[in-house]
Amino acid sequence: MESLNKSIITTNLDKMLNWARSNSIWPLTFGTSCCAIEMMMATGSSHYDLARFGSEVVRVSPRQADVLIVAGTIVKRMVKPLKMLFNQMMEPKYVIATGSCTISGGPFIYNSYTTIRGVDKVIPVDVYVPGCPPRPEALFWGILVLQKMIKKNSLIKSTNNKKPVLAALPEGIMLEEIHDEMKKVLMNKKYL
Amino acid sequence: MNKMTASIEKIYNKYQKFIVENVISKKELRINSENLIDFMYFMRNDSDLKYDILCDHTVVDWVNNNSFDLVYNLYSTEYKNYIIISTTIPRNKPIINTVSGIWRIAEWQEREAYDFFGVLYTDHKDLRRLFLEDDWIGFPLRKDYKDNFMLEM
Amino acid sequence: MAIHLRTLNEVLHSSNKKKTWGTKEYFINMGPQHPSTHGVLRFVLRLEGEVVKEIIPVLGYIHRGIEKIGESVSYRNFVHLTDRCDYLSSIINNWGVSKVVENAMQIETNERIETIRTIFAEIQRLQSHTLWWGVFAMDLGAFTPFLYGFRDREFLTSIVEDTCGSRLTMNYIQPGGVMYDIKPDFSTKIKNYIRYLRPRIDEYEQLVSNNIIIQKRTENVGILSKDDACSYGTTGPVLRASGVPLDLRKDHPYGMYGKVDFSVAVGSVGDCWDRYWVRIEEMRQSLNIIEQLIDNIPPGKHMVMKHTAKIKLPIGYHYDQVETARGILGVFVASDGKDSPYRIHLRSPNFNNLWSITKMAAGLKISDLVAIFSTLDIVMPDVDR
Amino acid sequence: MTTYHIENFANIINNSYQTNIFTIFAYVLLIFIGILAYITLVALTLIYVERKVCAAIQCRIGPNRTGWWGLLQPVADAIKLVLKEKNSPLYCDKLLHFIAPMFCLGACLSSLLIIPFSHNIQVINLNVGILYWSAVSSLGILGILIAGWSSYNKWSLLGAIRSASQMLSYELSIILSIMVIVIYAGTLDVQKIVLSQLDGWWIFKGHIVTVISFLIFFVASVAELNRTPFDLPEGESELGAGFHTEYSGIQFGFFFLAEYINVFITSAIIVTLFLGGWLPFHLYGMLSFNNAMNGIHPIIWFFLKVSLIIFIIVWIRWTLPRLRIDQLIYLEWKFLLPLGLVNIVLSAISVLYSFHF
Repeated sequence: MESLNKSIITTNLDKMLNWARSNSIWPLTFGTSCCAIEMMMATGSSHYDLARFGSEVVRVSPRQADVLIVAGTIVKRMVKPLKMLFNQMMEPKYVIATGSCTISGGPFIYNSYTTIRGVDKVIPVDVYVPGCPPRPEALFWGILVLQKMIKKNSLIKSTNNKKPVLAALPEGIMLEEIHDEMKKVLMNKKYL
Repeated sequence: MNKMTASIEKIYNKYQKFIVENVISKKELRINSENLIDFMYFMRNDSDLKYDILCDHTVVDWVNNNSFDLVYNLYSTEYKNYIIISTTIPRNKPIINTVSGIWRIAEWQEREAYDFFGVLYTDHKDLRRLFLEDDWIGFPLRKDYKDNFMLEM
Repeated sequence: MAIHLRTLNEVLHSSNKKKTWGTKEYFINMGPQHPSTHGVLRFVLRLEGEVVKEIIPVLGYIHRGIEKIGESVSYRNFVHLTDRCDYLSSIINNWGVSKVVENAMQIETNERIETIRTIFAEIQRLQSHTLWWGVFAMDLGAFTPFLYGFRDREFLTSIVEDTCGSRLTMNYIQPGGVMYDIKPDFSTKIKNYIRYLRPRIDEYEQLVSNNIIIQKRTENVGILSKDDACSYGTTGPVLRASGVPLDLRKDHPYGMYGKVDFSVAVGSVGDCWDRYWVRIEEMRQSLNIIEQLIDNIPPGKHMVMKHTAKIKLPIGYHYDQVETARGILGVFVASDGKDSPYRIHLRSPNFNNLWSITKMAAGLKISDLVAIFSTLDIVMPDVDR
Repeated sequence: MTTYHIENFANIINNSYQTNIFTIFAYVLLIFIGILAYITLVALTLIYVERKVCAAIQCRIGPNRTGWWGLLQPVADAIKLVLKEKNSPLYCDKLLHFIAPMFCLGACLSSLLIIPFSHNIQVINLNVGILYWSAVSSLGILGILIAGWSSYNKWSLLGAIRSASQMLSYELSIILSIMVIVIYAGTLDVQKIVLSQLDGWWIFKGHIVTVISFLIFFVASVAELNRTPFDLPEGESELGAGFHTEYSGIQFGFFFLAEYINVFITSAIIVTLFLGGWLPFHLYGMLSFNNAMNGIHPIIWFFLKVSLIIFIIVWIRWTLPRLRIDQLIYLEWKFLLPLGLVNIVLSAISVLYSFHF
């Protein structure tokens, strides 16, 4: 089986299947608190259109969804439904944790008797998108990173060592693209 | 008694003799817990009081003098003023009569008070936990609530 | 004088009456993850065929214990938590907490702060209503208004982001003033936006209000009579739609609301259509208010207190109310003189508006339940706190 | 007036070769491959068209990252759906759960046979074409019912019962409006119906009667396709994903495919019945204009008209909200059905006294 992986047929087949799988990721609507609004902005608004990247069909039932975008704080009572939802999703499935509440509990870490400090204690997470709430562009960056991850690992030899990637905004690059005013603000120091 | 507003004056003259304990500030009134229910009945149905919205019902846990403070906040849409009614009940025997017969919203505000503080309401239609699981041990918002899940600052 | 504690299973078994003939009733779980429950609210519906016999809302799926956290956090930090409660009227929530602190400690804010606060409160109301209009139409099946609502909201969000620095959780109004001063081009941007949004609202009316299907699905559906609305403790657009003209901005004017003339939209029947119409009317009133204030923002300092000044409220109970996009937000503080409140309680408008659905939607169909629930405009983290 | 010589595959093969088993087997194989290729082509283009039109209505861009202008987006969706894990819930009825998508797809595939693309491009020309179509297209209800019942999920059962009641009742008004055209054309054979519109399309020739039956047919077919404003079975905001909640992977793909092929077939039937199938667009008395129109091959005419109807159906989907279940049934039984019956009586009278020109 080892020699088969390197041959031209499987690598090209891998490339084609990965291309198909990465270009049509269908998200599952799962928003609990404020990050849900930013997720709705990203998937369902004309300014930031997630349909360009092929994930226009926002499915409601976990059976047809590929990626579970966890947006919002997860509390003790929500653990059982979240686990059930994750198990109901069909392989191959991915999880994007958006927002600092999902990554680490956010502003509710201290003195809270219910918030779960980070969703990776409940379900395995593939991509973390920091921010409170993260901008829709940050969510796109998370999805693009997920697409690169899908393209990287090969289908035939299924690698299940999914290393979670921190999708923080790299310094300087995205700022220019997001808004020109942002650049203007950086230029003249008067407002800072 | 500092400067009393018109509505408190009306209450004070009409029902002072057998209900009102004392008047704390121009917006606040303290009554004893036995005759809470008929005082609230008067507040709602009296012609020139007409407090028809129970805006808010909270509980304050005074640990050091071992008592719960029940705070009712009423608003009258006709005379457009609100008033705070508070009463105290002992911490070891937190039982009081429900007001859900007068205002329907009280049913769920009292369920929240039971869920967080363990205050029991007599002849309440559906007294059970509101936010937490049914098998949750302890009442979280009490000052002496210990939970190793909570990280201290 | 009987105290009878019950659990959810008891409630479900007790209401499952044995029926020999006819269709057997069954329970269905409109569970925590459902597109039309605006967050994580779980309805246990007792259905007979398509007709909803009884609704049992189950909460707690986003209960983070904000009031417990509030007891160990200073007043200035608690403002951050109120953002995450009702994230669609976050600036007005901040104003609620700041108002309690300022009244308790008799802090006098100048004219400039009050106008900026009123303008941003009205902007936040517009943001919340445009989003509500989109989600309302999507719940009734039309997907496109959802996109139009978000498009108009996006322009407003970028204007707010210029001054407050964040799109959704602003924590802009602090006790003693506002965090940053407004930019010089702020009023021109707002004026352009007002010219842009006014015809848009007429377009909304055309697309959704004049649509015969929407009218058929909302008229005389989920009627909340006047004394029912008061008895169920509903406030804001839900109460005004039932005919009770209670609006804190008019009855107890705070900020610049006393010096601005605007009308309060009051419905008559109290059905879904009135609640829809009241909010559309409120959008237009918000535009009037902003228009009257935007031209004469007086000069002055934007922050009266130093950021490092310690805030200690005098001992006793303090309570103050603010009119958010969904109703009255009351902040009740029991203070024992320390710098963090002994007990802080948020009278959340969504929590009190939610329970009237158990009365309104009993006996109607599932589609009516969805329509009524989206006219109540509930934001779940504000219910669970 | 150009006369078209009626000829189609079935006749060519029957009279030229003697019918031994191999030619018939080859012919069936050829048709099978032809239909499959045709289906994937039509469904994928329809998925792409729907997404782009929806994006245009909602002033956004729509898929444009995969392939040029997003053309390969449906291909990527299809491949991904094939790769997905097949789901069979624990307590579900395994066989029925597996068969349900086949029913839906089978129903619309078999109704492709009688669609007259042009005078000689038609799989088989039954002389009871329209009757066959209305019989076969009601098989789709069976597929949805089995899907809803067998996936052991209260939500999908609710969706399935809703769709069954909706499609059954709208079947009536479809048949009533077909009968109006059959009374006018005097035949059930699809080719002859098209040819009867040589001197004028039915929608113009039959005055008010056929216009009413066109509207009834259009409304009823939108309801038959479960599309807004009648998409109650899988109303996202009420029932979640309706009857295909428990389906994933290529089984969900079959439902997706069946929906879009049904859209194509119903618009094809609308075109053949009311808008003169593959006949070119003629204006009365302008000979030079008519001759110019004949230059374009009939199949192009057919696809132009079909795409017009499809655009209207997609346009309706993204503008109108959803009806409630009792309003839906009220609309059919209390309004469309009586209107259809009256319409038939009017058409009979107008044929008797030949009001139509």
